[in-house]
Amino acid sequence: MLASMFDGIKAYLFSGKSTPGQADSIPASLFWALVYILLIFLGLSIAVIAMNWLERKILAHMQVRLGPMRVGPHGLLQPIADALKLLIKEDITPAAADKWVFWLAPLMVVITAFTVFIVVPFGPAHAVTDMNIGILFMLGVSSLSVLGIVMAGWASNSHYPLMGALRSSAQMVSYEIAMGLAVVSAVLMTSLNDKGTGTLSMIGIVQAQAAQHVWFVFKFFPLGLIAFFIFAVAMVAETNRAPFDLPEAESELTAGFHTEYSGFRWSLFFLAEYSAMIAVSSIAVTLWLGGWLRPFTDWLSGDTWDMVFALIPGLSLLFLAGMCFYSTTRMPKHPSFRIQTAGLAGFGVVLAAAGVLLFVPPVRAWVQDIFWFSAKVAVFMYLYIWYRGTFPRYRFDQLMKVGWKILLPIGIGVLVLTAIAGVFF
Amino acid sequence: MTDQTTTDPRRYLSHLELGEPDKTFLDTNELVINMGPQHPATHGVLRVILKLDGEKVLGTECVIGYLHRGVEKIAEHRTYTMFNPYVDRMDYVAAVSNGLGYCEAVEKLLNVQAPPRANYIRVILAELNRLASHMLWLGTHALDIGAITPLFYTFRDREEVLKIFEKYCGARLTTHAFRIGGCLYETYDGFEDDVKKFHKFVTPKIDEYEELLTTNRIWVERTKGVGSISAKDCIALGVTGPVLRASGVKWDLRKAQPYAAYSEFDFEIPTCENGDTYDRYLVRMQEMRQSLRIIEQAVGKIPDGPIMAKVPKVMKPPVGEIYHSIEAPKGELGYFIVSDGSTQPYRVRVRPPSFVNLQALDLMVRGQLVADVIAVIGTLDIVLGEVDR
Amino acid sequence: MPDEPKSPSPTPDPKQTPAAGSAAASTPEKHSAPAKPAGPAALPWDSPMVSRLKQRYGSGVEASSYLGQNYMVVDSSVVAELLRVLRDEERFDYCVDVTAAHYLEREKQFDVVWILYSFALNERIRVKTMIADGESVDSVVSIWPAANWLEREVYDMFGIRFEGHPDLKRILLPDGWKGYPLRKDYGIIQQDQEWVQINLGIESGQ
Amino acid sequence: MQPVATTFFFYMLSGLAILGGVLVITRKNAVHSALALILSLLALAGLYLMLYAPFVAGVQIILYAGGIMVLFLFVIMLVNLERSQKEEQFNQQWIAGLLAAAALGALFIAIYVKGQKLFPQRILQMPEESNTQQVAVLLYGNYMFSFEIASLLLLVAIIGAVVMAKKRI
Repeated sequence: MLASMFDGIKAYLFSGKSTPGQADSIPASLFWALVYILLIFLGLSIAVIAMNWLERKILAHMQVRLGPMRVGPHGLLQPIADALKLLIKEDITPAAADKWVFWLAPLMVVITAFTVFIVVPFGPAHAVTDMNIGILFMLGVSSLSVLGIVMAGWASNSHYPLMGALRSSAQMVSYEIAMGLAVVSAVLMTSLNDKGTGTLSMIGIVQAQAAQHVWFVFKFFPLGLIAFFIFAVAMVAETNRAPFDLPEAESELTAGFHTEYSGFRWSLFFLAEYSAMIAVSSIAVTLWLGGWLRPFTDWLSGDTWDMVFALIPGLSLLFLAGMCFYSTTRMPKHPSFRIQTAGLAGFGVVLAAAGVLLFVPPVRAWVQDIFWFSAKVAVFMYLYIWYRGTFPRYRFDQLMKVGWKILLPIGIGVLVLTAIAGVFF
Repeated sequence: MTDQTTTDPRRYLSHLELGEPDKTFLDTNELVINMGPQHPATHGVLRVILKLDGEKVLGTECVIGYLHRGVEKIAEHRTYTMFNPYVDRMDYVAAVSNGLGYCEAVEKLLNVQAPPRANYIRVILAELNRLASHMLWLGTHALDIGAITPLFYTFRDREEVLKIFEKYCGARLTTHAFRIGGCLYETYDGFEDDVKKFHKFVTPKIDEYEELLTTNRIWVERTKGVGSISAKDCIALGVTGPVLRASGVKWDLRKAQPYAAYSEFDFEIPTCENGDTYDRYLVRMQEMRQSLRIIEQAVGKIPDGPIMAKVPKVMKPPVGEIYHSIEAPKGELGYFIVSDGSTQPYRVRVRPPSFVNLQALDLMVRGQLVADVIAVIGTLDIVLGEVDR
Repeated sequence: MPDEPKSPSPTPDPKQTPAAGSAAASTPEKHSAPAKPAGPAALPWDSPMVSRLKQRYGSGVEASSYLGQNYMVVDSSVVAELLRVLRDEERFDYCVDVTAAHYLEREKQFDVVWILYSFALNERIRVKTMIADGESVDSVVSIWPAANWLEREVYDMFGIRFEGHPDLKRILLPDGWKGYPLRKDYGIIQQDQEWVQINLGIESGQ
Repeated sequence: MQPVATTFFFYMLSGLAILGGVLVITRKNAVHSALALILSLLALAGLYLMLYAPFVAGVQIILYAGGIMVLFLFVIMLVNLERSQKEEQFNQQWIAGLLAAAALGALFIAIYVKGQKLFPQRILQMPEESNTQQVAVLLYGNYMFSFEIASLLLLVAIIGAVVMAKKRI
């Protein structure tokens, strides 16, 4: 059943350059698209839950403390507890708030955060659809999330969330330009292959990198790297994270735009922030780090290396399972912890089973792309948390100065140089 | 019957001749806002009224007194020894220094000298206290500017200092460690190696803080050139302690007018030039290292002998008045005691460094941005218990 | 910068001089026990600076030193000018503290004390003047800006007005508070009933 | 290649666009009308997608909905409009408005019915390849010169804005 499902998707995707719904019959492709959308939703919420746990634990260990340990073994059930708490908490609408806009704002932010995933290519065949304006669509939708934030600030009808909303939207608008320039220079590199015409579609970009046997981050050596660096900085600012998280900084005067929200609506903003982080990192991975391509396809080519790399997904899951079993031995012996140790051991077993399953050849081949793509995105997620642990906060004017006076000129410079380099090499 | 809460904040700023923000069609109204008294970044109950032109601060006015307990009035109804614990409650972060200042002032009044062993113990505990106070300052200051991690590092190390205090005098924060005439408790056995172990433990830790912040680009950008104050202004405004030294004045009471056993140790006084938040950060980091140096020397050669001078049980200092001040972690902490020959002091006046340093806030913050006000309050290292007494 | 500190060793004063009622506090006999041997007395303090000041202000200045700490008792009419001279000519550029003490039984009830320090000389002196209740003193904020809040606190606690202070109002107590706590006639448990009832809404029965 | 979606999508999207338009004028609260404008702009982007102009749809979303409308909301929020919300809509000539609308509608219907030959008979053949490349080639090829003039115009506008705000910095 599994294999047939994927053939269906492949057929749907590869029946000629597909713009939405172009396959043989509308209902069939619609069905597969819906399946994929469901997969994306499921995958994303699991990623957000994992991210929530990871952030708290990694940040804690960076700060000489343990992080959540009480809810479930090593706090593994903490995210679920958080989600439940947020669901149960009372959802207050401020009295003089603009009800309709207040209700719409979190929806707007979440919709934009999720629609970005339509074009994210988890593999040559694994994407909801392959729009030929992939990148343009992603930038457009991510610019819409500014509206959600501005609406949230306005609707709470109090002075500080409004100022916070204006500040964060000003920040997002100004970093969008730097981001756009970096993206353009990456897209420019795609057009330098033999066919001569570049492509905006995400799958096309990764295929271009495969065709040119180089990841764009290493192409025209310093240029690719600089463009990647600009994007990496701009994406952190775009999602209001780490050094650029001024708007909801508690020690500043203006509180964030989502102060008036509570309960489930607030968790929507929370959900949207994490999915925006994942979306923006997946753009970076697709554009510069060769999407689903396994690392060192040229240096360590040859099927022995292919085999090694193919085993890595299974090995990593087994390693995690090993970690779980090791920590079960170190769990306190007190009887009240017995359930937790059992739970941890069960989790370890599940991971081990999944690990072993990944060694089965057809599954191994299938999971390669998704594994490498999500591994690279995970690296970015770790970077986000690392920034939060080490960097103090930028002041608002410094934040704008970095955006306009540093990233923008360098972005234009890199764009021009890439164009020139493209002509000569 | 007007009162701080009901009066319109603008009335507070009326006496300062502040410039009017230039009106543009976008400006709805120039902003006079309250920061505090319940604000995460004001260390305790401090209320700052800011007059803003957009983001720039035109002028500030501090409204204090929320933590006023009338310590000086209570002193007039307590005997000298009974008043000793009250002194710890003023600057609760550096309680040992408060106690040291008060005991030495009364000893001077009684014309009594504490024995050398007591002086050594006092120096060790005072320097440990300076370390703990600077660590707490660094943690909260970095937190205000956004760096979360130093807070946990500094509090973990400060815990070690508090353990030593607890072992010595039973209390961690308001220690009441000294008595008039010397120290009451003999050092517990193992005190010296505890302090030595602590010394070995903390020295690399301070480099760890430096590693995290000193060359951190955003930290430098958020602190360099912020809230700068010149040496002349410092002296005119009576600002003392690390803030004064960061502006270039090489003055420390432990060197200028040595008390306890400070004249027997060699240590430098760190200073910087342009007196901004970054220099104050550097000065305090250096001071931490100098304190460690003093502790190391002091622990090495603690003399034997009595720890308490011959002081009558019921003290009746002769009629007269004296002023004695010590170098507390925040600056010059002075006691002006007037005695009328009875067992209770006639008048005790405490000269708190935080109270006087806070005056310089208005000068340091004018023209800066709102985000810097919080950084400047942090760098002044004020404790409201001491400001309001 | 500060030269070797002049060791402020207390003046060796073995001989028991009868308690030379130092000008500071002619204490009432009633609550001190039978006169035990009084401690060190206030010795006259003369230094080139004092002589210059004496020669300029004559009777208004009376310098003495107690336990090694030099202080001057100055007539209230001439004190403002003297303080300015101290800062400008004698380089006492740091005003450590401005405080006061209240002596109920004396006819001039208040002692206003300025504690000054000179970085150049590494020396600290106290200047004292005595004023009656209701009298006011010239503010020294124009000489040392540090005195701004210090004078406000003395006003808040003692009710001594400082002429020429830019913004003389209460600093620690609420604005509407009546009474000056640090005066001797202000009971320790006495509170401003009216303010407490109005603002905190509690019947402040002690 | 038959058109991408059923007529249902066409009517839904244009209905949304019209609804947005109507809301823009009837809403008293400025922010509500701005949001309604965004709704109609996005519906328009959907229509472009149906006409196989993905590039134009993308640009529409980025520029109009993402850029210009955000600035609209900025201005609306900075200049607080409590006063204007209280006032009744003073011009009472909604009857005249209706008449004008009806006349315009009649005119359109007349053109549609009479001028059959104006409209092309056969349905436009949509290009196989995604036409973004064609747009790019045209834009930077034949119309290079006019493209540069337009960007010059924008530059002038930006400099004007900076000079106007210069007083404040």
